[in-house]
Amino acid sequence: MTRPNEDEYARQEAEIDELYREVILDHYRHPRNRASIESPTVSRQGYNPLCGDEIVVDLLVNGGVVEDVAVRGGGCSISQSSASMMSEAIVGRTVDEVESLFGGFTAMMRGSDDVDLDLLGDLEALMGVRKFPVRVKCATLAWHTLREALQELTGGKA
Amino acid sequence: MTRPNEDEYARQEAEIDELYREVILDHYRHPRNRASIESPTVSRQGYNPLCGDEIVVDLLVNGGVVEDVAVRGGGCSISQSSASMMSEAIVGRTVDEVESLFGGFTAMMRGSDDVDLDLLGDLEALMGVRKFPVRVKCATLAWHTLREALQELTGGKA
Amino acid sequence: MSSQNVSEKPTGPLDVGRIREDFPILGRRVYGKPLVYLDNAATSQKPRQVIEALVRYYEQHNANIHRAIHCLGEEATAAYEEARAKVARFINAPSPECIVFTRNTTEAINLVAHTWGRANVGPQADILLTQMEHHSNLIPWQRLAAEKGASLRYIGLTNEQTLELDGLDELMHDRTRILAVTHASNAVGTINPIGRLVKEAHRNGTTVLVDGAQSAPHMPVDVQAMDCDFFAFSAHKMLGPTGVGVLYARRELLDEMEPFLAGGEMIKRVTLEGATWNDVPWKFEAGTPNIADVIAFGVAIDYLTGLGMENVRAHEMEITDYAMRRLRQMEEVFIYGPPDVADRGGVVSFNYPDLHPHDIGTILDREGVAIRAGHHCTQPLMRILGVSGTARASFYVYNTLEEVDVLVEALGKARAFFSNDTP
Amino acid sequence: MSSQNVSEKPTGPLDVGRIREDFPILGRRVYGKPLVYLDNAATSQKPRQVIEALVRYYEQHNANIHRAIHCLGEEATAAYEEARAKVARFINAPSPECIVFTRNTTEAINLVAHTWGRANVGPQADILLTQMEHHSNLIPWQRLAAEKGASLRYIGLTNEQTLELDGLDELMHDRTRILAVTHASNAVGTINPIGRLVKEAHRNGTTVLVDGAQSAPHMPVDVQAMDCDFFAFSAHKMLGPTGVGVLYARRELLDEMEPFLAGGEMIKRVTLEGATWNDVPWKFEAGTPNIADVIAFGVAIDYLTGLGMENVRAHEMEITDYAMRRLRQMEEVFIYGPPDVADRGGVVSFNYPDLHPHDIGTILDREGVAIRAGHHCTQPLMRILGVSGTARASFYVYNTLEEVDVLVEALGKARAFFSNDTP
Ligand SMILES: Cc1ncc(COP(=O)(O)O)c(C=O)c1O
Ligand SMILES: Cc1ncc(COP(=O)(O)O)c(C=O)c1O
Repeated sequence: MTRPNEDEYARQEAEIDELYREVILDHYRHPRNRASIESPTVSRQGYNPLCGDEIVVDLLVNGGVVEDVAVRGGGCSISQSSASMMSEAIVGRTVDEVESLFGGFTAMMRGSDDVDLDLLGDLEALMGVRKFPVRVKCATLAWHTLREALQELTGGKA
Repeated sequence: MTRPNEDEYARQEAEIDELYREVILDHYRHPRNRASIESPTVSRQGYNPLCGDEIVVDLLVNGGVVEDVAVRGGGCSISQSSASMMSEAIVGRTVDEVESLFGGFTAMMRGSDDVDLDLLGDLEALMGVRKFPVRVKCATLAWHTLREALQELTGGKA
Repeated sequence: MSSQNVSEKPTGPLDVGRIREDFPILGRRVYGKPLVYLDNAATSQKPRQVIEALVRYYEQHNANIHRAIHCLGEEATAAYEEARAKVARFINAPSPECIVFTRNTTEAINLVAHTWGRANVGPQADILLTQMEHHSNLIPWQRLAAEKGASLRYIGLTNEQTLELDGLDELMHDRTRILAVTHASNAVGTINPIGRLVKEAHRNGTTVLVDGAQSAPHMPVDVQAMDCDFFAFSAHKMLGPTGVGVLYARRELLDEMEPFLAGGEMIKRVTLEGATWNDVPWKFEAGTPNIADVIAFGVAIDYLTGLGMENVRAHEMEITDYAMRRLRQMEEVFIYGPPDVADRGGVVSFNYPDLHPHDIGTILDREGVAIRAGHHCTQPLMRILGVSGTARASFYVYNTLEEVDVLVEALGKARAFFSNDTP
Repeated sequence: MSSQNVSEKPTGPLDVGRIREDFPILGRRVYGKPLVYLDNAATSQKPRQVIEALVRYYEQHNANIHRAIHCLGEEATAAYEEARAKVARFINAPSPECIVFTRNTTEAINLVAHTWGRANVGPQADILLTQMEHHSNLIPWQRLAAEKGASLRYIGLTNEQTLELDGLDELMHDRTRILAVTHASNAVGTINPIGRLVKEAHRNGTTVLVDGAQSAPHMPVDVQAMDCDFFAFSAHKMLGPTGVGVLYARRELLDEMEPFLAGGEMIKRVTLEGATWNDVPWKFEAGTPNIADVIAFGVAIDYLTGLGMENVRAHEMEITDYAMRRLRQMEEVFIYGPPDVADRGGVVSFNYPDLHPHDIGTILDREGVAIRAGHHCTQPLMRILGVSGTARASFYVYNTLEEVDVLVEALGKARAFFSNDTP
């Protein structure tokens, strides 16, 4: 808690650019998988008390594999792009793989050093968010909602 | 609330001597009217929540005149001497006169400039107490108890 | 534009250049840019006089109060009670005994709901609120209603987020035990017609609590003229330290209310079986109070009184007017609340149709501009507005028109940054 | 003996000369005499590190927390939550989520009585206290008992003001819902055998609240080793600012408890009809917290940790031992509490047979010596001792053996001043 010096400012500027990386802005401007699924296996609503944003995750799961996903709702660029990126990342994955992704992504957001970045792929673009503690909840909203959906599906344990 | 200078110290020293004037110490060492009255017209208990002291005031009132008074209980030098001085001041007075004394004494304790010191006589010795806000309640305990006794006597209004 | 060097001539009712020199934090830079602090409705900054009062207290007078017979204790007690008297004068309360110190506005309102509320609100009663209340003036009443089986009623809003007073007759009647209403909205800026509401309420025997968190810091307040029964506000929003709130109440109400918290200080006599209560206001101040901060709050009040609350209000009207004019010139920006600055405090809440307040906030932050983005603890109001939140700039005595320019320019950058047109 | 110039070599576990230099107030004079501050059980003095933390916060970081998306808000939030983590480590709580910030010990205990108490104490229940409790750990339970029709039971005292544990079996049984007991007595110094009491209580399914107001500042505390369910203490008694208290509770208890105060910050989702609560510990922190003072309290904890709580305890035992030996040499002085310093904290409470504590206090004050005189918010205990109050000297890290000498000398003067022998 001491006053930042000029070097610090340069670092902070860089952080902003890291927060809003091009891939994030792209997902924000052109979100993937926004359409709802007609008869989802499970559908779940999520809520971010900080900003009041709501999100809905629909899943179509067959034989333990996420065959389709849709994410709807309003939100900031971080929550929207995170939801979009998540939807791309999980389609075609098994429930177990999605669970590992959830674990890896939330660990990255908590600032853990011990995260398998290969596993996360494009999701790594959101790493910059962890420098902005209030925004972390934006980035994880879709993921927590997804996980609750999966827990509902598997009856409490996913 | 600024740090007192040396002059201030001298003033404060003087205040202590004013607080414990000889007449006060005399009443403390030789309290008057301590014995209880056998069949008082009214008797009242008082309590100082600050220090936990208790006091009992017995009054013998006849034809609107305080014929006898007794004050018992423990307390600090200020409350004991004030009770003793009060007992001397009110014996032989009418209830109305006592009421004026009460008014004058408590006004003096509140720091009022508009007090008839002639009326108060010896009680003026307690004037130094008002420089010590926490001790004011010690000095007025007996008086408030007395007044409650009189109010009881006159049915609520004294 | 470092605040330390601002020496423009005073043009408005306040000599802002001079005022800014009293606020050390205004010399701070954020991301290399001068701090433009426009989050005053959340909490205000503190002048050095207030900070120095804390230092002076801890370096020279610190002691526990009310029961000490030593010199420090007497000094601290006198200063603490003097602060109470200052607060009373500031809102024109009839006497210092009507002033209870709490932690914040929220605790002050909870105190009323717990003590007065539990004793006076029964199953047949109505509790009347408005749709623009801060959660702190909403949830205590919801809980009371749930506990007592009382009914909640809400005064609705017009399209300009002022209170819809047509039909008030139907909402306010002899079973309406309390009206709890904010003096000024923290979310959209609306100033409510408290005088009229109190008159209406008292005609029905309804007690009135006014949430003054956004009025006491920004305009002259006279609780006797207003004739309200309770008035609550927070020191930290008016140049004072965190950790101090105020509950004003009419003396008769305080006298008859049960204590809230119990413990040291608020008692007269205690036995193993039970206790009797101290006189008001101390009956409501259990345990060691926030002595240092209360004393420093007294200094904040001195500072505001020195400026003059009429001048504070005039300055904020000027700056709000300017901000609204500048924002109206921007494409797409939608401003909430009444259009006339005379009807609003120094809060400007706005939205873009397709830009999320959080994103605006983050980009503005990068430009040194601190605003608030979100629901402002008024989720029901946001739902009525059909948004999850708004971006909010809120002003105080040290803000300048130039800072509004910085805000507007930064908004332009945010707009461009997130524009769909850019690749 | 100005503290600024003391440079004696450290003889005991603490380098007191050096410590004193950190406390600006110790350079103060009272009635021309150097201040000898022996009222630490009421509130402690503050080192410049703590005062500077307040200044730094207000000059550089001040903002409201948890919902801000600007730089100051993030800095303030991080510092506030870091202070919570420091408190957790200081008492070895399993995680920061077990730490709720309140105004003081009194509020912490009231919080438990209002929320846990109302939900868990019924008409058949017993509430078990001791006869040495501070009013703050007495009246909340008396009120709860009265409201619920529960019964109050008291653990009595021996002639040395230790707990009478013979017959504890009869007092503690399966209807005893809670035992609320002080860790160390503020009035007579006794340290209670919490470990044994907790074991006994938990065997009966009794929940235990420990009032740590006089232990956390003075000795190592490990809530997990102690195994208590609730633990409450105040920052202002341990080098921290006024206005901050701590409630530690086992996580499961916090999770199941209803909120206490309601308003901003403690909610998840609010509609016009009702609300859902935030996670612990924020569920219990309604409204703007005392941000600056919590952060400065974190610095006070750093300071104490730097000294080492084992050393603090050893220093106080040394000084208490010396004070008791000196006082025992004085004629007529009667000292309360257990004779062995190992069984007591840094509090020495005493009386003369015919000298009122208030008079002692006033004369000592004139000599620069600040002690407390009165019932110490333990009126029932005073009644048991058969006195209206006692004189109490209480020590802390900056007190010296020389200051005890000044105390003893001043007592001699007081004795002489009021002696009946003098004319
Ligand atoms: C044992 C004990 N419990 C509770 C308290 C109350 O502390 P506070 O006044 O900070 O609430 C005190 C302090 O006076 C105390 O000594
Ligand atoms: C209108 C209004 N009421 C109540 C509050 C709550 O104030 P505090 O957080 O100081 O309790 C606020 C501040 O956020 C407010 O703006």
